[in-house]
Amino acid sequence: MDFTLNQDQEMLKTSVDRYFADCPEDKNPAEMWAEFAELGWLAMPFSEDVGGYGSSIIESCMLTEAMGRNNINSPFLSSTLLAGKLLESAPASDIRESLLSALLAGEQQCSVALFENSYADTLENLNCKAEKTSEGWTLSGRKVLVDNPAANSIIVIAQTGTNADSLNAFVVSADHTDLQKQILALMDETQVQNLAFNEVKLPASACLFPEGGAANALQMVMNESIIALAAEAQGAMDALLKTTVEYTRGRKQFGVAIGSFQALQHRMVDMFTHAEMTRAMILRAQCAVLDKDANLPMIVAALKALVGKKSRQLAEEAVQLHGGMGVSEEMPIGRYLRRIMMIDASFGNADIQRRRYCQLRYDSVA
Amino acid sequence: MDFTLNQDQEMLKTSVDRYFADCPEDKNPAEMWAEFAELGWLAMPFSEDVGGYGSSIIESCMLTEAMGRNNINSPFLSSTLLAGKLLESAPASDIRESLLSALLAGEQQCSVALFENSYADTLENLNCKAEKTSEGWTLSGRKVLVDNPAANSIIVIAQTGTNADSLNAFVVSADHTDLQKQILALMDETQVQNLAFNEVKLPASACLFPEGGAANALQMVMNESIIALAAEAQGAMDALLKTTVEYTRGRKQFGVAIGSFQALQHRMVDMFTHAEMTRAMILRAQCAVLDKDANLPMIVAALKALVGKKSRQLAEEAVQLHGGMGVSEEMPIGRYLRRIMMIDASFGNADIQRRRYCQLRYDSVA
Amino acid sequence: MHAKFSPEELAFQAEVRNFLSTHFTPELAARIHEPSTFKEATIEWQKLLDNQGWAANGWPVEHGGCPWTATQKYIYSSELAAAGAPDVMPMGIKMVAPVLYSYGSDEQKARFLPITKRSDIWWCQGYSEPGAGSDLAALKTRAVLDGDHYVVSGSKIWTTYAQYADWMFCLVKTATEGRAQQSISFLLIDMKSAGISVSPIISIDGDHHLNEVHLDNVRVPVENRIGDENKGWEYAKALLNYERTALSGVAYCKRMVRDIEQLMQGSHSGFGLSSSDDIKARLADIEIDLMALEYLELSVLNKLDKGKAPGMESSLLKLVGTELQQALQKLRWDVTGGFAGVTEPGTTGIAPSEYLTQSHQIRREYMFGRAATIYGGSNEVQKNIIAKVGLGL
Amino acid sequence: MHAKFSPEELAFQAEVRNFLSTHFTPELAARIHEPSTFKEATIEWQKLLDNQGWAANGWPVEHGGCPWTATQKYIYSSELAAAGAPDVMPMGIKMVAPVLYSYGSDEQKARFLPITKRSDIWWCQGYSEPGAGSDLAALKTRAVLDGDHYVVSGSKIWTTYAQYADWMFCLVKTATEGRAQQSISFLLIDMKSAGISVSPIISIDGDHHLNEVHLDNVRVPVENRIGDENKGWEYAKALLNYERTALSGVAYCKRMVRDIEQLMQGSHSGFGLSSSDDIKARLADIEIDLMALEYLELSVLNKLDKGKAPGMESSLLKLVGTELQQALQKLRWDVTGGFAGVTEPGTTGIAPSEYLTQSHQIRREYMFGRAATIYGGSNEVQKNIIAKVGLGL
Repeated sequence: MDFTLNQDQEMLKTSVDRYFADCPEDKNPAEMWAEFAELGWLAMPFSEDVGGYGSSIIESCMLTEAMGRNNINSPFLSSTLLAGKLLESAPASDIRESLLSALLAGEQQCSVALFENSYADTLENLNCKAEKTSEGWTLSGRKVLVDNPAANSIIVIAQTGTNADSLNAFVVSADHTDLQKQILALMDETQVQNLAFNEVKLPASACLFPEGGAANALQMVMNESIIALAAEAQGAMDALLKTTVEYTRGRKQFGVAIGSFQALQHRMVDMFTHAEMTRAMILRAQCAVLDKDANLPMIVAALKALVGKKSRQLAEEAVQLHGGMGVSEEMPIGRYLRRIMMIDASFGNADIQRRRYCQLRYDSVA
Repeated sequence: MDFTLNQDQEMLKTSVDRYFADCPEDKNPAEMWAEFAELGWLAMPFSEDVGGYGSSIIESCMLTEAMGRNNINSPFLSSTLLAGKLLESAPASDIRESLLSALLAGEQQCSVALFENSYADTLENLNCKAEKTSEGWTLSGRKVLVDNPAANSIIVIAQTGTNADSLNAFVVSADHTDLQKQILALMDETQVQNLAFNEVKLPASACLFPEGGAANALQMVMNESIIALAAEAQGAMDALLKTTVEYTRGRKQFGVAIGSFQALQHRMVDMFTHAEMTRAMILRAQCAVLDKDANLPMIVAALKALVGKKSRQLAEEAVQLHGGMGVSEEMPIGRYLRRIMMIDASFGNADIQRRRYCQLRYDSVA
Repeated sequence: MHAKFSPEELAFQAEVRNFLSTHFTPELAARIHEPSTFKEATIEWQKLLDNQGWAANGWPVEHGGCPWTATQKYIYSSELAAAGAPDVMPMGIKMVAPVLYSYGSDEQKARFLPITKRSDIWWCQGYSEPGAGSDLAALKTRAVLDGDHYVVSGSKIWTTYAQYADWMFCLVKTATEGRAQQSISFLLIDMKSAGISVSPIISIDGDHHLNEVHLDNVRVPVENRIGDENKGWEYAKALLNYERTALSGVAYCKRMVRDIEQLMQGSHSGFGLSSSDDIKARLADIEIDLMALEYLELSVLNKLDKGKAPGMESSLLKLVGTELQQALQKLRWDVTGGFAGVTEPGTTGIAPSEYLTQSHQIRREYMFGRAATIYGGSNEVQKNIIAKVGLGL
Repeated sequence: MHAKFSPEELAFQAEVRNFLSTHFTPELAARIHEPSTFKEATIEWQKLLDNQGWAANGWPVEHGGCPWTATQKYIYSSELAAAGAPDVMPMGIKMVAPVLYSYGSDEQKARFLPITKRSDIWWCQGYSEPGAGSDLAALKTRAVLDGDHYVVSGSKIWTTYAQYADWMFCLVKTATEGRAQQSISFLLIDMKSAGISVSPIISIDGDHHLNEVHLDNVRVPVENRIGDENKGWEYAKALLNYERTALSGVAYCKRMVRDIEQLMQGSHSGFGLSSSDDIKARLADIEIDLMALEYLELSVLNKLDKGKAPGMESSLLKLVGTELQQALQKLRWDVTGGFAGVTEPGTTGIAPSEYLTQSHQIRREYMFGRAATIYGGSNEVQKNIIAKVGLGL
């Protein structure tokens, strides 16, 4: 058991934290993406085989945590950690190599189209269909809440049959002419899109897992992405706690700083406890990845449930303790709250995750 | 809408409150029972037809609430409100009239044997069997947690067939030679007994509902008994809140009364809120009885769930705010907590009641 | 003791329902919800209520109020909320009017009460200031007498709908010494006066409800002062209690419960009511609390009918009511599976439409609903009041 | 970064497991649980641990402690709890011993450490007094110097197992002026001294764990004072922090989770795990918190291994750990459907036996478990510490 960072990780952490602390909220996204590429961050999580640096979930979480702390939106999670790592886990193919090299160089972005009804969907209830034809594949169905409409390519998850391992992944160019799109703005100032596939024709090469195994690969990259997402929420929680403590120390009411009221102090201690508990659970999930723990899916469900619940409680308390300032846009409290709510919703919220945890944990027992 | 007591009720309340406030905790049970009879309380809830005074759920709750407030155990609920009222709701018969007259006069006590596995049982899963024979009935099965081993007669709830209305009620004398008994002491200083019936023979007259209808009658008296039990919990909650406020006002730490700490004040406000919410819900359930509201079963499930949850939270907070005194028997805090826990458990605890509420409330919807 | 409505009460309920079904049309409801038509549609709706004699129902009968029992008031507000119809904007009819008819001069009553009742003027409330939220004693806006005018300078904050307001009722400091509570006066200020500027505060739902109002040497005629100089705090306090009793929101909560049931039956939420005991349990916990709160409110109303004044019960109703509102706003947001996070749904209709049509309302009520435990005296202040008055601590 | 155990750590785990399976017999466990044999069986168990070299594992190696890493300590206490084996009674080995080896004289060390390690004497702790719970500065027990003795008078309360104790370590006032914290000394008192009487305090589980110890002009040799006069507060404070790190109780919580799973699978509870999402959700909420708490504790241990001192982290572990313990004690009580309320099961066996056999333990741990958030510095005091030290408030 050893929870310390190695020297490279310590150094990376320092530069990541500095970069995002200095990054203005309204920074041009293309410029930021180019800087990520320049700093090597877009290649970092990939194996050296494909031109990456072979870093782990620890380094990925450093980035997302710093983004969360500084309230910065970026397609790093959806394009690099989810789509990129899914591509990497596919067997060698021309489309895989060319897309990966464009992603690692920061020349393109990619996104995974997963959900069909809402974020509450699970891999078991996906209905989007891919039919094999003589020329390739025909894709039919609907995808909703697909991250990052600026992505150049979309990896669509679809059923090719009826058995458990018939799920597969298909690369579709974002400018495919038969693709119907509906772009939605979300309250955390990101955009997503809904996509309709009405017998969209794809070449045979669009299929990423010709020999099967997409479901397992997807589950693994989803697990790691959820951990990175939790780290983003952690960053937001830490920022909210810090600003709340500072605000209550400065804000006076009835002649004294409201931070000196014991009832408010104890509530801030509860906020602190929430943040320390989620931090410990992220550590647990990271170790489960690094140690190849077979219980990873259960731990990730527990993590997402815990982070969803605690981060929202913490954010709501931050609003309350800021009083009128908390419900106005004069301070960034509301931005953090909205982002935390969208993080909770993504990949299934705390209720859904707890149910998943219960299935994995108790259904074999009872 | 009118929530005021009439003059008779106001007068009764005054005398009931005075009686129990003056009643020593270790008062001889037989003596107390004789005084109840003398004061007319054992006849009060019954119709004038059977020699009672025709009072309502309001008057019954005045008694149980005062008992709860003063931590006094009595078979009033199990013998008068549950067994007695079940007898009253049966059609005329010799056994009904003779038992009722003995109960109203305070000469005997009676108890209903309902549960078979634990308090979590529902009327739908009872298995105790009563078979009709040429001489009468043969009773087989087990009953657990039957109130008041001092009762002279036991009304056993048993299945006579397989359809929904095949439940019936049978009077068994407590000294029936074939009855096996196991007397259990409970932590609230009451006793209950488990009973085994191994082909116990009963005369035909033992059956209280020869034409059926026992299940409905039982459900109705259980509903009213649960409301009276909730009122007992209310009394205990009020007493616990009162003693906690007094204790924290007097108890000094770090040089000041701990009742002046804002964090503790806000927690006592939560206790107060719990007590006011349960009081309002008891009022709602009482009105539902008086107004013959068809939703009574759902309201009673909600009431029992609410009272179980809030009274236990309140009692646990009372222990905590009393510090070391709260976990010792130097003060009656622990007695109240134990009684509140047994009240929660009886007739199914807050979890079970909430599930019943959900069934009654949503199952037709979804 | 009984909770049933009398035949007269049932008849009144039918009358209210009938009025709502004929006058509160879906078209009017949509215009009230839409920010660009909100003001004119709200005034139109309040005039309809006034034509019926109900707009100022809480006023004394001699000024045009209704001789309703507490039960009737309960029926009225329950029916309004059940129909999704808003009550009147509180600032005029519910907040300044009681001060006017209780403490105003005959001239002031004659001048302001009728036009307030008819919704011919829109009021805003100038209490809070930057740096003085729930603590009104810390006010800094000064009013200095200059002949027959006060010259008022300072800032008011969190002023709801000041951007629409014709008049503001306002607490100002008129003395520099003595206890803070004995140095405040209650002024009515014409929003068109020179020196007033209004800057918007965007709230966390992204909408513009709130404002900061700057007063720079604004001249206010002395005749616009209500009651005596330096007694404004007393007048305002009487009114604060009123504000709180109106806040338990049981009927609004019931409407959210219905919304949630409908959303959970949708095919898209992943929270089917029939299949998931855990989500049913979450909803049931709130509903059960709500059942209790409803009777807590009814028993307070019952006491009012018997002539007893509401004490810290109004704090209790506000505390519990706002917490339940927020719990329901949260659950309703949750069961949309993320769709209530959509702020702009784009054009083509690929997404499940049943969520997108409600998304704006669900998100906005959750977000701005966070303010319910802050304004009207924060819930922490309510707890302090209950600890002091209710528990004697 | 990794959480896996090294081969050496796995070997150590196997060693502990093996020791427990051979030495902590069901017969010994039963005698420890039975009040009439509790004391002798506990001493027997501690002597077995001491023979193995583990009883005083936290002590410096030169006094007989183990050179364990934090991970080994974690493994050791996890395995003990998983086997249901009690750790040593804390008062001697864990509470007074660190004061002795840190601040005691060579004579005191030689006299007390070996017999404490061998469990030849039973200690009790005399800190709390009537009227001074978490606030040690308010102590009133006086020790007045008379030649080479202190004459001690006063009362100590909540003294765990004083009825069994041979010696008491005790905080007493040795000065009447100056700050309370600079007027307290740390004394060791022989419980057989004239003037000591012990009266039982029955706790809410109905058992006798606690006592009030009355001291009436008890003569205590000056050589039994630890360290300097009036510095006892300092010595005791260092020890309080230690007490708290031992309180998160993750392994105990895990054992309760297993109990609950078994109880819920019983046919009698009405809470079948398979059928009820709502009860699964209640258990899952606690278990998920427990998963986080386990790593919170591990990361504190990891820091200790790296030579960093624990700060307010020990308060945090105590706070969260005791709350989870209580939540599990409550759930475990609940799933027995009332049977855990049985104090005396009578003779014949009509009732479902699987509940009755565990009823005593389930009830007692719930009841006496309420004290976990009170002793060792109440959770309110822990929150004050975290607010001050952790948040700078």
